[in-house]
Amino acid sequence: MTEEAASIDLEVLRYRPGEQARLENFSVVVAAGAKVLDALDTIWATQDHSLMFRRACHHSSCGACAMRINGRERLACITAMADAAQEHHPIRVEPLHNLPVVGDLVVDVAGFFARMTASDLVITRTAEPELPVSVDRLPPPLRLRQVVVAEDLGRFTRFESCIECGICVSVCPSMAADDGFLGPAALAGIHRTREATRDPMESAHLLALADGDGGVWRCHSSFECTASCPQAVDPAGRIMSLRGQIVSRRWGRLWRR
Amino acid sequence: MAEEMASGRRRPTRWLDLRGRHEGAWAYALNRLTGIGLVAYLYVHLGVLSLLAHGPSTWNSFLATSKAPFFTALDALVLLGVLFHSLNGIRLGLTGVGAAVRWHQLLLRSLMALAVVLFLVAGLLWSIRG
Amino acid sequence: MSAPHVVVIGAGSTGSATAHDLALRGLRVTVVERGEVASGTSGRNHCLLHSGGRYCVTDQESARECIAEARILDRIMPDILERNGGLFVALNEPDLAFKDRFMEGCEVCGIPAREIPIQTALKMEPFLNPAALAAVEVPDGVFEPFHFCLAFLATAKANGAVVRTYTEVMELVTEGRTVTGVRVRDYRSGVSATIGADIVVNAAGPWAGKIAAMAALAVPVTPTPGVMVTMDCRLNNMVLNRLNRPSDGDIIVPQRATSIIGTTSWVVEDPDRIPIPPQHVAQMLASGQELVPAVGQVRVRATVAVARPLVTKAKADSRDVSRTFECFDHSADGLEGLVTISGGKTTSSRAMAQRAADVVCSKLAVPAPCTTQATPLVSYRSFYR
Amino acid sequence: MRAGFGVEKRSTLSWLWQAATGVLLLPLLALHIIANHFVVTGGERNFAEVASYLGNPVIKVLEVLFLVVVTSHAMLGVRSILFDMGVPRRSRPAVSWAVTALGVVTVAYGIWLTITISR
Repeated sequence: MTEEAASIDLEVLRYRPGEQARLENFSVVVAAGAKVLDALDTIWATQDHSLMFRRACHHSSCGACAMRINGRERLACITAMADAAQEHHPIRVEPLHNLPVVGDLVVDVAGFFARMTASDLVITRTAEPELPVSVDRLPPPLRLRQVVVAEDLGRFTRFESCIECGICVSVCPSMAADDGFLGPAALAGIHRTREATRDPMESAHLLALADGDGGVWRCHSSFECTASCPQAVDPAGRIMSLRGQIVSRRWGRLWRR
Repeated sequence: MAEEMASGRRRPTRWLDLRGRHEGAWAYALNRLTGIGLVAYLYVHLGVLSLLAHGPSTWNSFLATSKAPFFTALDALVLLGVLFHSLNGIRLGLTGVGAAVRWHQLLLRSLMALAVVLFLVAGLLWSIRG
Repeated sequence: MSAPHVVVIGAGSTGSATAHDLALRGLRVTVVERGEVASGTSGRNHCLLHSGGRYCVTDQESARECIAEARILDRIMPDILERNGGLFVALNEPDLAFKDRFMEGCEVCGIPAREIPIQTALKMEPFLNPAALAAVEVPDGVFEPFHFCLAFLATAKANGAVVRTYTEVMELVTEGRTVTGVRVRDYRSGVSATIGADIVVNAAGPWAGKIAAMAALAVPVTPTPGVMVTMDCRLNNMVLNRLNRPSDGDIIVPQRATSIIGTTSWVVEDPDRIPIPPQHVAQMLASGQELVPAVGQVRVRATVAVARPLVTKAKADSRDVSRTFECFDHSADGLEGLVTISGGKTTSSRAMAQRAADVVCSKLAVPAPCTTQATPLVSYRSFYR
Repeated sequence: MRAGFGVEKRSTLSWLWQAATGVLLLPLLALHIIANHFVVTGGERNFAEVASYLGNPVIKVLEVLFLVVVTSHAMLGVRSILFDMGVPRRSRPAVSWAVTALGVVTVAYGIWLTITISR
């Protein structure tokens, strides 16, 4: 690949409530190494201020720019234009599924955030004895060094890996079908909160929520959330783990009766 | 479509849209399709068995027609559906209570391989049984 | 009589905090923002919650402001901060020579700083350059800029403020020599409308000059971009700084699963179009490796260039411009009803908001005092409702 | 009540039932298929063979058990799909009743058929 800037074509879903959705074509000159979000920023700045899309941090920690790129849910800020252009021509950019579209690529995350609130997930927590998420991505020699970190880190805190981007909500087949479903992120949040909380009432309430009508039993085990999560949160694994906790608790109750 | 986008209303058939999805979603959709197919087959099967209530001659003459290749193909299809649905069900049951979650992909692939083997064995038995 | 109405232009950290402050004082507030919350400079932030250590030698006014504000933010938004502290690390003799001045500066500014044995530092930061000579710990922290702004705005909304995103200011509406509102284009509906205001607060960051220009005014705000390089994994627990005067590529801020190396500094005309100079990226990676050699072994996840709104004083070199903020009441320029608040950094945005709201309230003869330093913010999640 | 997400669980036991019937189906279905279609000449039992097969009381019990289990698994599955297809929450009890009724009718018919044939 050259260092030269190149012109790349995109088709972006344009939509306003009450109107027909359509794909609009844009050609944009971006630098080598540019991300899809850079291209949208450039379109916005040079061609069309009415293009609506969410963006903030541009480095994958805020979760605002989750969208479907070539039919797959991704964070636009870390999806390379060059890669996306090789997959599909022109690069297709659409909003997330399973959330109301406010305009163009912007989805209304109110219902999603309400679910996250129900999960009681606080974004800061005590650090675990390894640096989260990055652990799988570290090259092996660095991972060895990581073991040392295990000692004496009780005082450190970490932001949760979950950036509340909504990708798991968009890919989830159960979410597509059932709007009472809490969804992968919130259920993973419940699992996380239960790991962290020392309040037995809180813990019991959250397990009851996970066992409720909108809870873990609505999941159909497609594992799409885990496969698509940009932050390696593993919502499906956490949902399954919650099921295990629920089943063992019920089993225990059965015999105590 | 526009109205659906604005309301974020769920599309009940979206689980069938597998573009960009991973194998787990394929397994989910196939599980559902085979499930629907097998329920339909259950009633067809029960309907056919009602011929038994009409006495030996009705049943035995039906048996003669059921040897046609069309019915054999249908049987093979049902067997494929049964194998997929039950072996995938093993995966769902295991992962669904928190077991083998980490190996769910390997599990799926192994079980699918087993389904193919069982299907071939069944075919072999079928053909040598005469 | 209903409360005066203030329009705040910009939903970055300054505008968000200003809206919160004004709403808390009982004013009616409307925030207009042309994109998403924090879609400009504030979002593309280095995420550093300054203890003030970075400025304790070169700019003690800033340093004092930082430590005071960091402590306030710790009280009002504890849930969305990582308070893991920061290390200032000496890698060579000149760094080591700077240490005494640094410790003295911290003491003068009231920043708790203590030197820790290098072995301890390496235990806390296993990827730190093992050849480091000395390490000083200060109470730096990390925030996530999007949630930072959302939390201020969510609280403002809870107190009655209206936030209109995807709504761009096209012109300032004036009657004689008084700004009486803004003409906006709402991109959701495609409709243009006028929003009346008793006072308009220009909190447009590096775009403040463009807003002021709508009223044929000039504000001394210079868009000064910096480049940040985000690595594909997190290599540090705490903020890692070079123990020396602030310069290019001397700080690595951890953020969730990443580490962000920053930053450079130059000046541009148009903050909407900032090319990323490849040599700046190379420079970040090179100096990042001096602090954390492992930087050379992991991939880059993202590179970002974004314009800071620096309030220029007489000096020319952008690095020497003061990091503190200014609030301009344009009645001094002969135009009533417009206040510009600019400069500063995210850590100081609450203090900036207090200054702007003080100016607004004194102009409107609203006696309410600022209470933001003691008012915990509501959850950022309640912004979207 | 937080953000409107309740903890009521009208349908949460259904997953466990689905799994339990699924597990039971594995041996029962294998028996049913092998006994009726693989160990038999020609792949189908003629009328006399069917009658004698079902005349065995153990087989009769197992086949009826199979019928009950397969029907409940099927009805739970149908109900789950209907729920996913957007049956509103307040209509769900009606759907549950409907599939239960269908299941009962199906099983009753099957038992009647079994008795009729083996008589």
